[in-house]
Amino acid sequence: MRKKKIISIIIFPGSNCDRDLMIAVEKNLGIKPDLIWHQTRNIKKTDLIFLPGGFSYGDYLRAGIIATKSPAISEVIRLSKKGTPIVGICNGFQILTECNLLEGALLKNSSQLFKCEDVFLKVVSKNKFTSGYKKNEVVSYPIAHSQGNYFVDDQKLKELEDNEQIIFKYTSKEGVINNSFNPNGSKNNIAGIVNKKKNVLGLMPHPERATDNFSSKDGKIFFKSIYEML
Amino acid sequence: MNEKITGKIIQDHNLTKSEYNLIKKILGRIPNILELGIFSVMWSEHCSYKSTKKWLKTLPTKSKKVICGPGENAGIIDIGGKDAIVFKMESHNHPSFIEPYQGAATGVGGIMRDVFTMGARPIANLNSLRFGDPKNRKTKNLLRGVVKGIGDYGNCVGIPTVGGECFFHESYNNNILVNAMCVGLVDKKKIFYSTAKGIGNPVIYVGSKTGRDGIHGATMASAEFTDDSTNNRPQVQVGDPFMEKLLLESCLELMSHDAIIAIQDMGAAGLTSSSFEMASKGNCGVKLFLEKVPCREESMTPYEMMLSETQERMLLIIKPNKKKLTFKVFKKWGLDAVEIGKLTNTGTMELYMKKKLVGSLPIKPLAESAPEYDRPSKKKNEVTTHKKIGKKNLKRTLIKILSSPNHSSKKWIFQQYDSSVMGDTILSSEKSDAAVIRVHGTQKAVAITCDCNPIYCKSNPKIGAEIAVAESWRNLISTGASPIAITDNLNFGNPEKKEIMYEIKQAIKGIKNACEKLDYPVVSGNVSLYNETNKISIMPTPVIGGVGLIEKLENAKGFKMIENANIFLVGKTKGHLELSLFHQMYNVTQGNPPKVDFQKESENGKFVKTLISKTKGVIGCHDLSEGGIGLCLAELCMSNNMGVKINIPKKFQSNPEKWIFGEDQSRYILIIEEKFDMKKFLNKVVDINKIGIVKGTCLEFTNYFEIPVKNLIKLSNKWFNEYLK
Amino acid sequence: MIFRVFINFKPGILDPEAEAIMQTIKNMGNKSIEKIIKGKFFDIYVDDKKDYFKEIERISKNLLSNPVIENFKIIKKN
Amino acid sequence: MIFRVFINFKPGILDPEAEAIMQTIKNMGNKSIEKIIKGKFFDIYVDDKKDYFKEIERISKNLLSNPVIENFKIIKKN
Ligand SMILES: Nc1ncnc2c1ncn2[C@@H]1O[C@H](COP(=O)(O)OP(=O)(O)O)[C@@H](O)[C@H]1O
Ligand SMILES: [Mg+2]
Repeated sequence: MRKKKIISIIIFPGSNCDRDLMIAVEKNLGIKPDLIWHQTRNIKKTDLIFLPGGFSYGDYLRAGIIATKSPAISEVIRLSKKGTPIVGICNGFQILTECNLLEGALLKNSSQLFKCEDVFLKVVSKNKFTSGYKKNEVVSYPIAHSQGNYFVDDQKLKELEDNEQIIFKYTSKEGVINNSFNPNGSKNNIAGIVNKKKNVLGLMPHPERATDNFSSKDGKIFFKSIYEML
Repeated sequence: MNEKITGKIIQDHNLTKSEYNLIKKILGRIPNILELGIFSVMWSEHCSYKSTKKWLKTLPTKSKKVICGPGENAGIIDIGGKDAIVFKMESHNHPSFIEPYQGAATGVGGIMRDVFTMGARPIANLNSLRFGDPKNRKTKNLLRGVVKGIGDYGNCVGIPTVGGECFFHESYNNNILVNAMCVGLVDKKKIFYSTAKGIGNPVIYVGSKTGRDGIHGATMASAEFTDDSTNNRPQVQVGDPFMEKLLLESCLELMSHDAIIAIQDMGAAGLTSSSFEMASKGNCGVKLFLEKVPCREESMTPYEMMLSETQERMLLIIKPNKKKLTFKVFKKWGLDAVEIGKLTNTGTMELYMKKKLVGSLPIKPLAESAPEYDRPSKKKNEVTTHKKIGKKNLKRTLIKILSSPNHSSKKWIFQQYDSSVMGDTILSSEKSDAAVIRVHGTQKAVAITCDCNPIYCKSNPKIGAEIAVAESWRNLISTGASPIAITDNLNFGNPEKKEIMYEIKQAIKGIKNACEKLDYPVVSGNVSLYNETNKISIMPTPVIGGVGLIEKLENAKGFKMIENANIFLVGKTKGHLELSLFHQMYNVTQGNPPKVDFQKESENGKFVKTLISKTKGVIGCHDLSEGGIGLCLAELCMSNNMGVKINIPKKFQSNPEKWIFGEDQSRYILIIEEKFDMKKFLNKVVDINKIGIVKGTCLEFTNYFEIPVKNLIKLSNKWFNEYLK
Repeated sequence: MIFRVFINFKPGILDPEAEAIMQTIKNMGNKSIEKIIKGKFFDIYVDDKKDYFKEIERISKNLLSNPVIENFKIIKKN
Repeated sequence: MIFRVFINFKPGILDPEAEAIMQTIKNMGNKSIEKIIKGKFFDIYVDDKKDYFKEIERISKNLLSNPVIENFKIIKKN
């Protein structure tokens, strides 16, 4: 038996995928996560932190920006520097770019419209967050966002590529990566990246919504990989 | 404040002379302007239902499953165990025409508050939309704004929007309809009502600060439009979905403690209607100290405070010893709650501003003596000339239907809605006849749908309304649900016109009849009248929202097909083409809608429901409605990207259009497992016939025509994409 | 020639976003802030052949702003 | 005192909204339009006790704009 691990989910006013995430963690990892209120000034012990999807602070000004000013995010930044794994999904990804834990920015979708649909993703680099997938495996998760259009300048993009920091790209079912399978205008179809140290992951699609018998089950392996890395 | 009440002021408040006289009689004096304003909103059509109350009372509202019928913020039904479902539909038609984005958004916000006010967590939103002719210059912007408004609001709050309908017709050119439905889940033992109780108990205000938004919104919603009503600008209400989310979470948290005696959202007519309704139900009085009302703008008058329709506000009566706890919970969510008054035993609404009594109104008489009209009605004399329609190319007709605004894919719309948040959406738009939402943490699910075919209603409001009810019932059956109850949203023109009043009365009669026959009561609803501009009225549009229970989630059915499955048709086909899509495609718009035989409806429904829930044979199911068998099969093919081979029965081989496009009621298409032996289940009362199999890549009517499914998909996605490019 | 069109909410219209930004600024430590008004602007570049003011006005009213809830103001830049 | 902060996209960042507006204006018949730049502004009202320029600068950088994609400019209004 392994020692019980601690998984934390930060909850902001306006988070709305916190419950879905909590259930996916419980079901797939057998761990009841700690729910951390955004005003917490001291996150004591945690083996991994999730930033859930939703509309923290109504997504006013820019999605994710206001959340970066909360006490809990200072803690997330501190812990990330110590190597604690951090995963931001959707709004969580937006928060991570806004507080500079991840490169780039998430602009409004090129269509200017919110988009909810099942998309295919290619796992273009493997790392501990995705250890359960084969390299270049195509998986299906839903997306639901209006600001998922990932932008990064060309020099940084090259760095991301050279360091294998790009994890997920939008693709066709067959694995073709091009404009017609890009749901939001994201640079190079990027859907998820990690930081240089590879302990911070951000992704727009929702693996926690792909773990049910009635949806795609591809998210289960994502959570299994997380279980393995703890 | 001491403004003299002139005839003009009375008229501006949409009060008639006799209504004003009644006010004077109730008060025993002349009202001041504040009091007059309060009467006017309380007695507006929107709040008092004065033209329809008499008829609404005739609707069946009870059954073994009904926990709470009309009269509260929303209706409640029992779905077994500790669970109950709260639901209602409401319109935001006029505001959405003036400002589509905000109007639709605040409509969604309002209906969600009606649901969570009762202690329920909203689990699904639906919407029923009617727009004008796509070629009308306003339509595109209205469509864009409304859809974005609905999406942005529900998405932000984190409630999945899972279904609805969208229909274009020139009669809605200047009166679009935006009806929003919300469904919530509540623990039967933790339902909250709006009856104020306990003399001395504090009245608590929480939510957005009051601004000058929507003053007279309730009276506006009851007044006919003229073109210059677009100048009624400052009335626009802006929605704040983030505030709604905070209210939702904080109210549900407070409800888990034993603190709340009564709670009500401030909807139409804001502080006025919420405080009057709560006090009236509890037979008590209220003292409000208006200077305590949180205001967004400076120097707001009592009149403005009482009539403001600022969104995202709630009014609570709490236990006095739970005040601290109440403030603490709201504070946690960043909300300022304020005590703005107390309950009294006087039966009077006493309004104070800085210690001065500025208004005093008897609550019960004001609420209970609201005028109730039995308006005259008369059937419109129409000479119907039945145009004959010659032989038409079947394939081309189907293509025409699929590329028409009303029957092309609504993907552009529903992709803007987050349909999967909360993790319990099993089936949503274009995957089934009704949305299927799991009851959180259980193996049960609810099925939800909303429907209305205004073309039928225009020709015969009674039968049209019956069909709307029957169709919603059928939609629920198709998913494997037992239909339980409905909510309705009655959208009509000006009730002061005899022909319109006739439509209203007939439609209510139709709903009544259908609901009684199907044991499918009405538990909540809404009426929206005066939907006309420059004397042109909308088509009668009684939208029906139905809710049913799927006892075992794994039995839920959608549009699924598998290769080699058999295709069965349930129900009798006569080939009713009058008012069908087939006729509409050739601009023949006269005739009668098909009749519903409720005996058959019931038998066929029970048969399908039993087959789905008691056997493993059913793979998918789709009810038949507009467009008949042809459109139904096309939808099944597109949803699965698979083909079917269909044999038209001998009887119809000389007029196949009747079989393919006839719109006879009470019918379903079943996709049945290849090896499943149907014989055992055939009975004498239900017509059931095998019509084909799932095979290939085309929709094929053997010996007649075929279309590759990939072309169908392309055609179906075409209209919206081109229109909104 | 450049026209700059400013657009913001009419006074009295609820602006929850401005409210949230102000609250955040306060939380970040600045207490001297009294009010925030939020708006958008468009810089419209046109040729110098004639004065397009009237035309820009029409565009501002019919396209750039939502006259139901917003006001606009046009200035000519250099 | 009022500070007005202007924020707009850095050059090189595609702005489909501005693009779409320009297209619409062209379709509406105006051919003299060369370019459109879209941005937002904030009017920040503070007391007159001291000069808050430095502070507004900090707020603009850390909150109002995202330096990865946006530039800002501050002007003092009367
Ligand atoms: N057409 C209708 N059918 C059944 N019930 C209705 C209908 N219209 C209104 N009601 C009921 O009347 C009550 C008042 O409705 P309404 O004024 O819309 O509430 P709210 O104050 O929340 O806007 C509610 O209980 C509603 O369910
Ligand atoms: Mg209500």
